[in-house]
Amino acid sequence: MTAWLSLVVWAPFAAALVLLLLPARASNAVRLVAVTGAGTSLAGAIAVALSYDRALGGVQFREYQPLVPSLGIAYDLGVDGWGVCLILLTGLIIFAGTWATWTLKERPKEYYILLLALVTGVFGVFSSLDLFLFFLFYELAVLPMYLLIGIWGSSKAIPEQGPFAFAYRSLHVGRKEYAAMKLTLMLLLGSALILAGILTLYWAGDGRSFSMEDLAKASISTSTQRWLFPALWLGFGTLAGVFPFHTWSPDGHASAPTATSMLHAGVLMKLGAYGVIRVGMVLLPEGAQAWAWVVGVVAVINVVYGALSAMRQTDLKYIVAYSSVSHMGVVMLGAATLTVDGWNGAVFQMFAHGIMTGLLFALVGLVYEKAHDREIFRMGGFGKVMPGIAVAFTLAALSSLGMPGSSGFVAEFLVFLGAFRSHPWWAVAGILGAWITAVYVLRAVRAIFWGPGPDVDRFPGLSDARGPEWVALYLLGLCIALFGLWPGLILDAIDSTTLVHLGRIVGPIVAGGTP
Amino acid sequence: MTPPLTWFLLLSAALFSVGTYGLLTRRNAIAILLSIEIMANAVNINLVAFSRCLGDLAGQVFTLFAISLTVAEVVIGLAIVVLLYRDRDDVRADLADRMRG
Amino acid sequence: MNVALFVVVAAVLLAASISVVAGRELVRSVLWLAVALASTAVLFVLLHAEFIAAVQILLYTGGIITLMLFGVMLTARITGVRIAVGSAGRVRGGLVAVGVFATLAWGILASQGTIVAHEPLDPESTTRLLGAAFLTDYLLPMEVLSLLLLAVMVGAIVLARRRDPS
Amino acid sequence: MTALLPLLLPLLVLGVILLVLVADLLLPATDRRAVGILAAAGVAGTLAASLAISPSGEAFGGSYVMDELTLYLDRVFLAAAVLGILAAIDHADRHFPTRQGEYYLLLLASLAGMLVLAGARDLVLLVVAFETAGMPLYLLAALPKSPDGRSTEAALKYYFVGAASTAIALYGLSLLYGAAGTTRIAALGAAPVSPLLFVGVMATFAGMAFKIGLVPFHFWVPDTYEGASTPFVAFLSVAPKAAGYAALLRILHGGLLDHHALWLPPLLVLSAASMILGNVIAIPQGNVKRLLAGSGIAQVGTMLLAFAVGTAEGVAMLLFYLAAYVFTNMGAFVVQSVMGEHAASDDMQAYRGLARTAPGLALAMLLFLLSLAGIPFMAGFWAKLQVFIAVWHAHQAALVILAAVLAVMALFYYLRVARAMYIEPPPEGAVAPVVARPTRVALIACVLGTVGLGVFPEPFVRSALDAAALFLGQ
Amino acid sequence: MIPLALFVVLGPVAGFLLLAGLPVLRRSGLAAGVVSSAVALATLVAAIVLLVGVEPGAAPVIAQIDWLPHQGEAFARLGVRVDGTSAVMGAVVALIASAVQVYSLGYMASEGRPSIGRYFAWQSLFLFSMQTLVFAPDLLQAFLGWELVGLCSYLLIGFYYQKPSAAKAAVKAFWVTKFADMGLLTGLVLMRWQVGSFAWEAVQPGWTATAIALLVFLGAMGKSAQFPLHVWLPDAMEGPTPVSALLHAATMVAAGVYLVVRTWPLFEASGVALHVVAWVGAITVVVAGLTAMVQDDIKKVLAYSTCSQLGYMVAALGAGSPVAGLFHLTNHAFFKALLFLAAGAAIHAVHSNSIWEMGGLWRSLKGASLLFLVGAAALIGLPGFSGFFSKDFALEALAESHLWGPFALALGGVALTGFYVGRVVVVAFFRRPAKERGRLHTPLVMTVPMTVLAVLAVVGGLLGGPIAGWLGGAYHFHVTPEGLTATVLALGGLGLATWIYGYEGGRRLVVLAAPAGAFIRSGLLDRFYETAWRQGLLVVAHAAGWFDRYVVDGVMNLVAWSVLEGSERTRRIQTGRIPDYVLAVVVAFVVLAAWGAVSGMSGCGSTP
Repeated sequence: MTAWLSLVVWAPFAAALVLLLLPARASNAVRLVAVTGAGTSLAGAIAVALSYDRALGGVQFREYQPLVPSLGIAYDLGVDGWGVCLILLTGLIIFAGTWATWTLKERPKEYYILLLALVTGVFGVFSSLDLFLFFLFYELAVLPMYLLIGIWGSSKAIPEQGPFAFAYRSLHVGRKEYAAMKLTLMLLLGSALILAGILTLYWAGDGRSFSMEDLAKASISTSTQRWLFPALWLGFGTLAGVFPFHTWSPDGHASAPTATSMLHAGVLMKLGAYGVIRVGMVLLPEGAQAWAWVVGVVAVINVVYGALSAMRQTDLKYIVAYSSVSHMGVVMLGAATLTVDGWNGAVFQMFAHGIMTGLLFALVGLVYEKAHDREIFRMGGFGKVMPGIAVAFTLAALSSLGMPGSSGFVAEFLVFLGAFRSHPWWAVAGILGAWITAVYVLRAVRAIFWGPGPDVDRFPGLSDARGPEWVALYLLGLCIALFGLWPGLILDAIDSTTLVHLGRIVGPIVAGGTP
Repeated sequence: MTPPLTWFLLLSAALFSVGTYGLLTRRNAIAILLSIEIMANAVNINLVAFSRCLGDLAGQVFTLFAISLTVAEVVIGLAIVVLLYRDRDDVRADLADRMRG
Repeated sequence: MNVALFVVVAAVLLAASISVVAGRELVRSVLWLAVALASTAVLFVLLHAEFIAAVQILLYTGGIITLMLFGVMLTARITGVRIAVGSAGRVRGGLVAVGVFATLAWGILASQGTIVAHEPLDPESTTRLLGAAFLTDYLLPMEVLSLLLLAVMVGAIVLARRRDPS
Repeated sequence: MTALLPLLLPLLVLGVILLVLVADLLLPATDRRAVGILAAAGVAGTLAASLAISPSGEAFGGSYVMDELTLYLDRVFLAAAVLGILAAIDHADRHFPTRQGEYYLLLLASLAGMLVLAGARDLVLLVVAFETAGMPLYLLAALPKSPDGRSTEAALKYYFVGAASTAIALYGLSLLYGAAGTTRIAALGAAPVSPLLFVGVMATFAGMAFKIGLVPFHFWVPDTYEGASTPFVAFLSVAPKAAGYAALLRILHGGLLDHHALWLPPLLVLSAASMILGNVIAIPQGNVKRLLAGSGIAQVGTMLLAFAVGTAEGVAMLLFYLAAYVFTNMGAFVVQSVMGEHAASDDMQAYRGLARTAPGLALAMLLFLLSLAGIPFMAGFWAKLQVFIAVWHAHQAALVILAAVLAVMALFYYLRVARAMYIEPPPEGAVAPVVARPTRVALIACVLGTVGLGVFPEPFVRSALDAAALFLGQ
Repeated sequence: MIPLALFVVLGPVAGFLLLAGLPVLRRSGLAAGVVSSAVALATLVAAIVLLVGVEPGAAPVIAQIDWLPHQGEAFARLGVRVDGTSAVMGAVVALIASAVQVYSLGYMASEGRPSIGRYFAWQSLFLFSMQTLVFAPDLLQAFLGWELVGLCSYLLIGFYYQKPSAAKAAVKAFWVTKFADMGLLTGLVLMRWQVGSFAWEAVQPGWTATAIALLVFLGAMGKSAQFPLHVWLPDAMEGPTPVSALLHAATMVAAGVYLVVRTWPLFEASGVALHVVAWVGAITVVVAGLTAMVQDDIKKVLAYSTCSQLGYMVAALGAGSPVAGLFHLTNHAFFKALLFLAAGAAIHAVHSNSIWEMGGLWRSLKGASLLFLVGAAALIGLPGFSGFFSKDFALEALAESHLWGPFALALGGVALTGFYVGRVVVVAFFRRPAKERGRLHTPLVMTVPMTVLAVLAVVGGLLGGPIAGWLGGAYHFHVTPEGLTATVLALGGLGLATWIYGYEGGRRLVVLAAPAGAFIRSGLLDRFYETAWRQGLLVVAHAAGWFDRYVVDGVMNLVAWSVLEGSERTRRIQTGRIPDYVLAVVVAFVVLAAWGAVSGMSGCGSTP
């Protein structure tokens, strides 16, 4: 069996290496190599998704090779239902992302190199079974962000108010360097916590190996689990945008260039959530159960608080960024319910939200590129001039508010089902959050695309999407509709894996049992 | 009967602290070198006293090496002080504070 | 008898050291240092370390003092007026010095009994044994020391000379 | 003759010293560059020899031993020396051509001292070797005689703090000798525990901690690094620290490991203080050399953590950390020496837009910075990780978390340099800095070392573990 | 049976995909309209054949495919269910939709080519969503159809997206209905856990039945514009008139009623729910009736009239008779669609919505006026017209269920209906026009569907029996006291209106009633929602956003700032002066020595 996973993981990295050799001037060749890199991993991801045996379930496409035997670290790749779904998501987003940056003029070579390195990290995380390899790829996924935002980002003046205004002046809040630095430091603080967590896990499993399967079998004392789970939850949660540590996400995404924020909001935040569930909950069952209600409550805060904050923003990128925080709350809510529906919903929401945010950020990038403005109330009537973008934006907006027929609905519906089972008022709060999302999302659509025609003198070069830009729109738009109508394509793979993992926490679940 | 070991140790400790006092308060670089000499001297007394008490020769060997090390140190000190004098026409130690923070 | 001698020499030594440290005039301080070193030599004799005393006199009093005098002359303006030697932060220095002495004294007094006294070597043979030791057990430190002295000499000369030969 | 086999490496260095002296005499005053190359070649040969030979036991009645630990440390010293000399060739030839012969002499003398120190099992030999390693560095700091007087001021500060510490160290050693009755370090353990013994231990530690640059003996570090010539600082920032740790290993681990519980707490306090204050010093710095000085103090704090736990694993990880630190820190200083030369100032602004004017140099510096910060795929990551594991294993979890958080905080100032290089645009008409051939060789070696240890740390970890296990007799 | 149903449901979506997928077709103007209308008509035929094929009382035929897995096998399925109710409703929807689409060929002719394509694409999508809702085998698929219908209403209301008022109306409609849908979704989720499945018949007596029923009804209130969630319907008139006819008269707003009919076992199991439904229906009848009296825009009058008539259907349901509800629903669909289309023709001709400007249409627009009058008669419930039978049946049900409060309100409503319909008819058709107009002409493609609807508006009454049969109930016309009083009241209202607006004497009375009119027109409820939105949600959002940026973020920045300031300040301890450095060394030495001495003391004498 060919090493599919290694192909998927290392294809972008190989492309990045090839790019290193290319002269910076050959911009078309650079773009071509980048796209082929992303394309191969997408093709690999699709192949993996299709040939993944749903009935058999469990981990497939296994590749094992010892790396640092003295510490028990091995190059151990393998994909279960969740991994398949998330790898497919990453493949889609990176492919769309490389096309979306077609018109980047400033230093495209370095940009693509960093982007491809970042995505290699993400692929690696989703497909690695060795906890240490997981952490190495995790770091690789987080680091390029600093340069990506720092060099190609865009700044936005944040007025200094509030109790700590004096700190804002000295830190130049709102500038892209501030956002890049804040993002990197917070994520790495999270990763420091994760490293501590992983090491404790390593010893709790009598320090022989880092592989998740052995650690899952090792019996870790309840008291250790009780304090270790919050550490892992907050460590990974920082990246997943868990409530008090989410503040890097709006600044980071708003300052990042298009493809970076597509990749970051679309995929990297799922890394955090995947980490919490796969490493936090699955390996620490008692810990998960003890802290489930805290995770749930914070998730609910995330949903409602994120939605409300998004409503206040008038900058398009900040609206989408805050909506990501809110939707990641839905993911964490699903995870906190510890029910089959909840987990299915959580993983599917990662997938659905990834595509939806990817599309939204691609569109935001396009609008910004053409209108050079992000304040939604200054724009208006763009629908007449750019119908294609308007339709795509509305589709993504509908998916984010959970319109049936879009993948967003299926995910949120499953999460609400699971949430209702464990804590009814969580589900109600989540549904309220969905409604608030509907309010600010459609308000944005109305402000930008509807209303009297665009005033040409303020926005001269308005036009619909051109050539390569359509790829991202069509690809992701179709996915939203496709997985909205037939979620089964991915959902049954997720379901089979949920049974296995959840079984560790709430006792064995017989297939087809009571809800 | 020679005085007990403790007296010598106390004397050496006293000398050592006098040397420290000189080290901390003296502004002239060469005066500081003198203080360091006194501290080294205290060490030597210590060593010889121990050698005598323990009846072991190593102490005296140590003393000889200590003396020569201190000599080497003073040589370096003077060389640098000469350089300082040539730059600043004065050898006050606390003059040299242009690099800080 | 030895005790009385020790007390006298110790007193002289302490007085000389204090005046070196607290003296107002640099050259006088150097001279007081010479007195202190000399009295240490006497102490060594008291401790039956005659060879060390000889080295002390020869090396310290002879070498170091002359070096210091040269240093003083090189770095003081030719006018020959008394070179004032100020001192700053006396209180701070004094406090710390007392602290040092207190700690060390406390350390010494607290561990009175631990060091067991052996019968001392007979003084005549120490010098011969010393010579033997330098060439057998402690040959390596001797060689390393010689390398150090060579390097220091070369370095000091290069630093102190006014013009580089070129 | 075979009795001297254990001393092969110091003798080889002695040979190189003689070669340098002779070459310095014979070569015309104007063209002394060859001396540097000769010195570099000599030390490189010694390094090759050190890689080839295996431990060859004791000499001089056990006062010197060439065991795994000594060999490992010797390799570290020799590597640092080669890189130091290579980096200095161009700099010395430009700034103090007439004195460059003496520069290499002093450096090699210090190297010889370190090689002997690594294997010293006798207090007298240890202190002499320690001083031989230390004293030439004062002179080296002053050698450039920089017109603005900064090198003299740097040397002066370094000297006075050094002299005070040496006096304290000697006093400590005298007490140790008194308490233990012999100068053999191995017998130190047998000495009855008394306040005097531990005052001696602490005094010795204080005396030697100055050379490592631990807080509160660190005050000279930023000023000396700023004033002295950068290639020398590259050597100064690594080799003496390793020498300091070698001495302390011999005394505390070699001699007093049985009283580990007694000397552990002060060391933990110092390591925490160093980590915290090191970062605090580095954060506001605009001058890259002072920034790296601060970062050095923090790194040394982390090393002390591994040293203090007193387990074989801790010592091994300290050794590995030193190896990684040689390539990473020296690399960073070599790049800084090139930039300092190019922009005639050590300010961070010199790095603006370097990624575009000199991508290779910028990438190298980025690698070194990331390795210092402990980012995966770099030597620094494994070093920090292994130390964390060892310390965690020795039940010092709180300190590990503190170290981890400070490592993230450290990323702040490392990334500030990266930002200057990659994000800020180059000033108009900025031209790529010219990198002399020997400096380029040194840089490439550092990059290979940093990335090599980062991607494939296994062999180095293995040899460090063996060295430590055998040394502690476990 | 099943293939027919599948065609009825999936036909329109094929049309939609054709139009959406092929830009060339979409931009071809009326050709797109023809394609979409053809598909609609085809589904109408299929629906009628289906309706005929269903024997009353037969077991429902269900075909489903798996949709969402749970623990290995599917708990959620999609498919079609054909039984009496769904066939009837399917036929009605298909009929109205085809009529409107054909009518639109004429009405939308003047629009730009791409927007016509867009219009018909969304019309097909709407038909598909409605049919999914109608033929849904369980509440889950009904919810999917329900939401898609809401989406189509948002798109169609906002057809003239250039107009800011239309944009606002579309979004308002969506938000209000989505707000109500929250209730439906919660009900759905509650049903999953309490009852185990979403099937229509699944009922678990006790509090769960009441809870689910009320939640479903909350959803229905939003879509069927019941008080207090009816505020979006008048604004929805911003959309083109055919859209108002289709969605906001016949099909979409009726979805709520249909849903209640579908989940009848739930409502039957809980008495409380029925009472609530009855009262809400009755109140809506009166409130909407009163507001309709003072509207000047003909479409707004018809909108409020729809609200009021929906109130009747809901009240009938509350009275415990789904047959009455459904019967009135079908009749109402015919005559209200007719009224809207006729009004559309009038507006099309007069180019203004205000009834005062229409004046004297009777003479200039003979055909449309006649059709409008037929619709008006059916609306008022004049004997012989369909409205009479179904409204009478509803009143009868209310009387039998002894819900005297709602019954009284319903009767009052009849009078109000008579009055406002009379007002519109008199003012718009029989008063002297402000300015003379020649004979106006409505194109054939618009009059044909209207005539079909007119016929049904008259004949509709006869459908009572068959509908009851399909629903398993019984109905045969008989004169009832309620029916008589209702007719009297209706005629009274009509007479009053003609007197007031037809003759001089009445005008003085109008001046007297002006303040009441102004008060009602001011729309107390609208202002309440406005403030709720402005003061409530926006302020909370503002606070949350501010809190996030300046407190949560502020703390983060404060920590960063304090670290920077701290390190800047501690930099000063590096004085650069040698005595300080040496002092540090010596002090450290003293501390360490003391520490050593202490630890030495503690370990004293313990030779290892």
